[in-house]
Amino acid sequence: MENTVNSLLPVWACLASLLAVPLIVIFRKEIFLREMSTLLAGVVKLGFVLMMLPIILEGKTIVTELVPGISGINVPIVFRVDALGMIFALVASSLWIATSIYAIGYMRGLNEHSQTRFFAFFALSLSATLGVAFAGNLLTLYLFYEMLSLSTWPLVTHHQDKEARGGGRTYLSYLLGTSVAFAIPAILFTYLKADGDLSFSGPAILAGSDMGFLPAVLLLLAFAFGFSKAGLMPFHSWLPGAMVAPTPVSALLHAVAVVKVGVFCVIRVVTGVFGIDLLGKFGANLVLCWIAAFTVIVSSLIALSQDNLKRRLAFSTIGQLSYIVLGVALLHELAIKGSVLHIAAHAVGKITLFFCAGAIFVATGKKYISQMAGLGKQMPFTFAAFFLGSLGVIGLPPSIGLISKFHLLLGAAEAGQVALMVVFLISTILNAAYFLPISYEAFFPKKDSEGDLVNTKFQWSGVKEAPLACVIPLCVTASLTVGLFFFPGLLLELADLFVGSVKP
Amino acid sequence: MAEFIHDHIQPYFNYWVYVIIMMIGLWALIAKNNLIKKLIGLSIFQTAIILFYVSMGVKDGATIPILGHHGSSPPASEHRLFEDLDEEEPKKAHGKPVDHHAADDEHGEDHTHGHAGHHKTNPDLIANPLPHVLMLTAIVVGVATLGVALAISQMIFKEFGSLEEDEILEEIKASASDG
Amino acid sequence: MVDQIPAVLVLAPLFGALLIGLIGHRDHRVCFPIALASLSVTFFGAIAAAQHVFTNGPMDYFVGGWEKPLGIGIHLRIDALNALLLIAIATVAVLVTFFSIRRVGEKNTEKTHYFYILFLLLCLGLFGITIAADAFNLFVLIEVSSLTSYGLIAMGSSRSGTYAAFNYVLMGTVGASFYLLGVGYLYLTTGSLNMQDIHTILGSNPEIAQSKAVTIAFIFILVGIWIKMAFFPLYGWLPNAYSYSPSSTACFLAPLMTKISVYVMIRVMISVFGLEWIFVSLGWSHLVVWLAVIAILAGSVLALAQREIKKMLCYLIVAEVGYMVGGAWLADEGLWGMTGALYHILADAAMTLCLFLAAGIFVKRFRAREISDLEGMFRKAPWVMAAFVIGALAMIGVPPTCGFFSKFYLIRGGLDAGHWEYVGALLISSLINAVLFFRIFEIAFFGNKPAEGHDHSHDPHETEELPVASNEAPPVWSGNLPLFATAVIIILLGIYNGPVVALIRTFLEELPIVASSL
Amino acid sequence: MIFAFDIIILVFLVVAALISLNVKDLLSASMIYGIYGFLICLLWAEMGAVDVAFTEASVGAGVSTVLLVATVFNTRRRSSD
Amino acid sequence: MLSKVFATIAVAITGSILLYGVSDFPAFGDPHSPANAGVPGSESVSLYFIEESYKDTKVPNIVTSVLADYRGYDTMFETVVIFAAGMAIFAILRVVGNKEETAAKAAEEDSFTNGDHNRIIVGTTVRIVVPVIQLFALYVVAHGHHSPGGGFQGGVILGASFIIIALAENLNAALRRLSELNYVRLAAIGIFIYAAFGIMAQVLGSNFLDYGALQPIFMTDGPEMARSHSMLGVEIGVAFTVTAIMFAIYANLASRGQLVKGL
Repeated sequence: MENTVNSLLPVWACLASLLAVPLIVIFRKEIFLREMSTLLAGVVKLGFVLMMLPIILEGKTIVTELVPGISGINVPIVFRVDALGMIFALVASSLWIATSIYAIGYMRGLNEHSQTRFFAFFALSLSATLGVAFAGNLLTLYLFYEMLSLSTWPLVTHHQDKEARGGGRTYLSYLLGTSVAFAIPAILFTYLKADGDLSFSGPAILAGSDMGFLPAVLLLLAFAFGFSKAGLMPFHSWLPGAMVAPTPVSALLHAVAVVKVGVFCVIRVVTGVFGIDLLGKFGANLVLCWIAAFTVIVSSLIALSQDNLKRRLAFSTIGQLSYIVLGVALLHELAIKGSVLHIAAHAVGKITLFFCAGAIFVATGKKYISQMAGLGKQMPFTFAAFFLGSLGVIGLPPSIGLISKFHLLLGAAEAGQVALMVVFLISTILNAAYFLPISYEAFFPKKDSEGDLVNTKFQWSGVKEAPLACVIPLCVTASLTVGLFFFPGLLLELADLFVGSVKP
Repeated sequence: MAEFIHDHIQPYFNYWVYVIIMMIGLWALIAKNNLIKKLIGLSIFQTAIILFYVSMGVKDGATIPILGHHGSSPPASEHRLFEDLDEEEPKKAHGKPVDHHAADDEHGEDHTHGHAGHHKTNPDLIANPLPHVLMLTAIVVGVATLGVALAISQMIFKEFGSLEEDEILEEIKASASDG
Repeated sequence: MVDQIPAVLVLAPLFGALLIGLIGHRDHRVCFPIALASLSVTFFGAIAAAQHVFTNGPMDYFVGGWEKPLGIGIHLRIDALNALLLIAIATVAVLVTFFSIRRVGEKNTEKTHYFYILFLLLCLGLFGITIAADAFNLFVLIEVSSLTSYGLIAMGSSRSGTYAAFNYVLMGTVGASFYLLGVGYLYLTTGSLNMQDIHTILGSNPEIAQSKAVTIAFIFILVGIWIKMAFFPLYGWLPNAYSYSPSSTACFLAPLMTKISVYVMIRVMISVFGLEWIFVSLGWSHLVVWLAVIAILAGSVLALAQREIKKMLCYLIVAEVGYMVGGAWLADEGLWGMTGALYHILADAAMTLCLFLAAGIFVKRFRAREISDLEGMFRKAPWVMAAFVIGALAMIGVPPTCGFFSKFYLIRGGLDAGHWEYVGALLISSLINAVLFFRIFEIAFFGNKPAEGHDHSHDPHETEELPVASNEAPPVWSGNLPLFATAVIIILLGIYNGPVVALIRTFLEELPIVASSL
Repeated sequence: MIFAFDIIILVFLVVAALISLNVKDLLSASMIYGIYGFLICLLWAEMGAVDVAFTEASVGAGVSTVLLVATVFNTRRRSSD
Repeated sequence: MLSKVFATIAVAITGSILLYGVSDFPAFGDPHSPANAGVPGSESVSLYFIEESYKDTKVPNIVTSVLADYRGYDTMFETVVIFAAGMAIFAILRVVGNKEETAAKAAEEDSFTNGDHNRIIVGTTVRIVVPVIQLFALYVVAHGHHSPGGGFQGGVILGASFIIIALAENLNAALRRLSELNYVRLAAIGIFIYAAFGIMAQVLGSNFLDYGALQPIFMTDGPEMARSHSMLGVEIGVAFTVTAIMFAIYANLASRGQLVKGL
């Protein structure tokens, strides 16, 4: 059905950051070289991904068999790059470069310990992320999924204090626990049902199977909860817990890599394992829809009540992830397209927000929103970027968020799910309610009658912008949020390609 | 009762006793408190298995598995004290010309019996050698195990000053709670 | 030349041991080269044998040339079932030989050569067990391996170790005696000791196969082997015996002894009684699988309760044995459970070796015996810890390590056979293992947190060699080399599970049971 | 083999085993174990297993007893059971 | 107490299973039981031994021929078991003490007349008896082809003769005749002899332990006599190992691994 290209490019793209690990370790004493090797790996990686782009745009897929499978015995480990994987890889690898620069600034700014370990595992987790993006079958997907969980643990617990310990514990127990308890049985069930074929190429794995409503729903839920990186409630609390990590980690991993891997897996499951036909036949998708909708609303409400900026961002992330899940679960072309776009849109938007949060922390050491009033004057770039990022996440023009949310809304409408449409709208309002005041307060703090700040504790004299290495990336990602609104062509094309390939 | 003994105990007497001895050994092995006693129990346990094997290879009225000593057919029944008990068996043993010998005769000259100058080996009259061979090995293994176990129990005595299991366990417990 | 390999496999370690016996007392430094040389011969022999088996089919070797009628002489056989195992044993043996350099007899080198003699004889025993096709010969070789392992465990034992060794002797002897008794019952009913011969006789004489004596023979052989492999209710001897023994000994015994016993069980099931007889006419599959479930859960939970690293690993072995026994007894139509069990023998050997090597290094270099002693180990010995992590991940069952794939096949078998309890136990034990090992990682990771603001990343891992190092301490490479090799093996075995399993399947698919439905 | 002889030895065997296990003096226990060994050796001979009997006489009755005695001498002679 | 309950349960279960099986056995002493005559339709191994072993090996003692030839591989490992047990005991018990002290003690107890006068009678008797015992042991080894006995039994008796010396005089007296170094070597050499016969067969192009292939070496008429001769050689090897290890086990156990004084 599809024309495939055999190429080692996906392997190289994946290896680029993996090979950086030994380099980073070797140069553990030469800080400059160590950081350069991180950056270099990022650039090389992006280069490889970009080299694959034209092929994908032609409508072809790239397939590489890493470990050959023997029919009837084992499942091969295969890379297969399609439009969806391409979008994800593009997002991840380009944002990695930004994050690396940011991380260098951040870690230097705070004079953190164990930086070598930090960069090494950072590179490792990026490899895992690309592995997920390029996974050609369910087993490969799972393999890199787990690799990501494990390689990010040292990052989450980087501070090695009591809080980090607790956060790390929650992080791993949720991710590993759900994957062992739900994902593995689900994969095995699929494996048995599909007679040993777990490949994503061709029609969906279970497309032709005779499955009742209940098994289908249970399997779907097992997958959705098993890949708990997607943050569906009630298996979401690892995400706020993981916020103990240094900000670059939160930024890249918990706005881009890890959580997106979760939703990416859900998209793969819905489109590649079940297929739109099978799910649509029973309406099994609606169960997932409502869980996602519930998560969207509840997480937004929780986010409203959070004062810790990073925690607020975390709950916001949970909600945004459920948008994507919801979109794909609607099974409507436009909604899926919206989901795919939202991966990119949310990634750029949220990473900007996290960068800003980190920059504020580096500059002032403040973590709580209530302490940030009036900071806008001292850190104009940061807060301007924060504003743009919030726009992107809320879905207001001029930001790429508008395009994706628009597609999602349209999809919900066309699918005839008015109630879900309302959910989208309500949550957008909530998003606005918890993001916009932050920027507003920063620039226009409440003043009493004499023109002084209400809260005299915060006299921001002497506070300056964070180091340049922190500010530049956040400006770049903020401008990306806006830029993609004006030039969304590439993303739209890729999303269309993907939707075309899964269309019933 | 007598009938039961005749049918079930008497033909299997050796097997019954082997089970009894084995159980005595096993019981001592688990329940005895003294390590040396345990080892004696272990040895008894092992000899029971040997008894079982050797009993398997016994043939009524047969002689030892060495040719040229008594290799010809001895009048098997002369040893019998309980003639009535197993009168079936010897008849079978004597009466049936064993077919395996047809093959021997074809060979013409018979190596087997050239040695002591008798004519034919009736395999029913020679005890089965295979269990004997196996048990030679088992005995050797048994004594080897006993030696190693005794060496270990000497070490235990050196460490704990006792060979009583309960005392040793108490010592271990005490030292565990100390450290 | 190739056809002599079965004999060479056992003769090479034998001659190594004899040579050390003759000249080893003069200078203990000759022991290691001799041991390494003889084990290398075996290693290449095993590879050559495997190659031969997978291209030309099973190798039969009749010692003394007594081929016909079957059973008068001793029959050795290498087929697809044991060829892979031979390579595994040889690999572990060679790696542990490296590990044992200057680790044994540190107090007085006078006993070093005894260690190597016993070690080589133990290898010999394991090779012999693997290739034996004669039920009684198997017993003799089980005794060779048992006696040597008694000696090895007792020789360096601590205070409570001697008592553990004594219990091990008792249990081991009872196990072997039960096996011998079972063989006796088989001989009583079939008149043969050759496995192949017994199999044919049982197959062609249903009235013998259905007799009580054969069933009892099976029970006793099974229970005997279960004692040897520390299967659930009979596991009591293992944790103490292994955890108190010297590192080099534990590193060799832990990966192999139980696994070999599992192999013996599978061999007896397949080659002596036949799966059809066991699963169809006996039909105890459910019972044994339930026992295995209890074994898995009990082993995991008990492991969770331990404070000592080695003891914890020992209880994990108990759980792993449950995996394998359960897998072998799943009786699913495609024998995927059996496949998983056989693959898990190899996988588990690798991961247990890895973990025990790491534990041995911790004890030796850092005096870290308890889990709490591991504080900050990621910083003190990052590489050792990395290998430990790989082993642990395999134990948990994270891809792409071999532990994941073996569980995958086992679960597949469980699902096929409808043994949900077994599948559940596997998953639960994976979770428990995860908790167990992440607790260790946490301790090792969080241990001594460096002061804020000070970049410790410049620390080279020179701290890896702590002040313990003296002239007599084993060289660092002798511990690290086998450790890293094992870690790599774990990954490779996992990634290339397909070919390995394909080889196992070639054997299993020829069994009649696969064709007929159960 | 002679059935009556067989029975007599077997009965003695059981008795010897029981005594050996129940004597409190370990030295006596070892010696009675030696007697047990000789009885069983007699039994082998009676069953036609002469080689086994020979081995049992030298090993089971001879060396095993000596080894037991050697250990008892080096440890403690009294036993609680 | 708990162990007694447990023991009773274990014994009850095992015993009842075993007794349950007994009723199914072929009657005791039945020459046609499967163990003795095979099952119908397949050739009986034990009948083969009884009928053919003399033809194959020219050894009248069937047990010896089966032990050393047909199942020679087992017997080799049986010897290895002994060897391993010896090594295990050394590894466990052997205390490497102060050599000078050992020598001093040895000198002190040099003469059996020293001190304990009761030993005169015993010692003298033993001195007379031991050569006879050793001669008998050699006879047992050599005559294993024709009568009960063989390398193992002979070896045990030979080892026992050293044990007697140790018992009657003291351990050092016995160790002077067979020192620690020598008995380890002797044990190794014994198995080496055994294996060498097997290897020679391999070198001559046959399977391991195929004594028939040694015909050119022994220059016999047929493979049968070669087997017979090789068996004798093998038995001698077994006797070496067993002698050495039996004595060594005793020496270590009796002296708690110090190899001085003894009991």
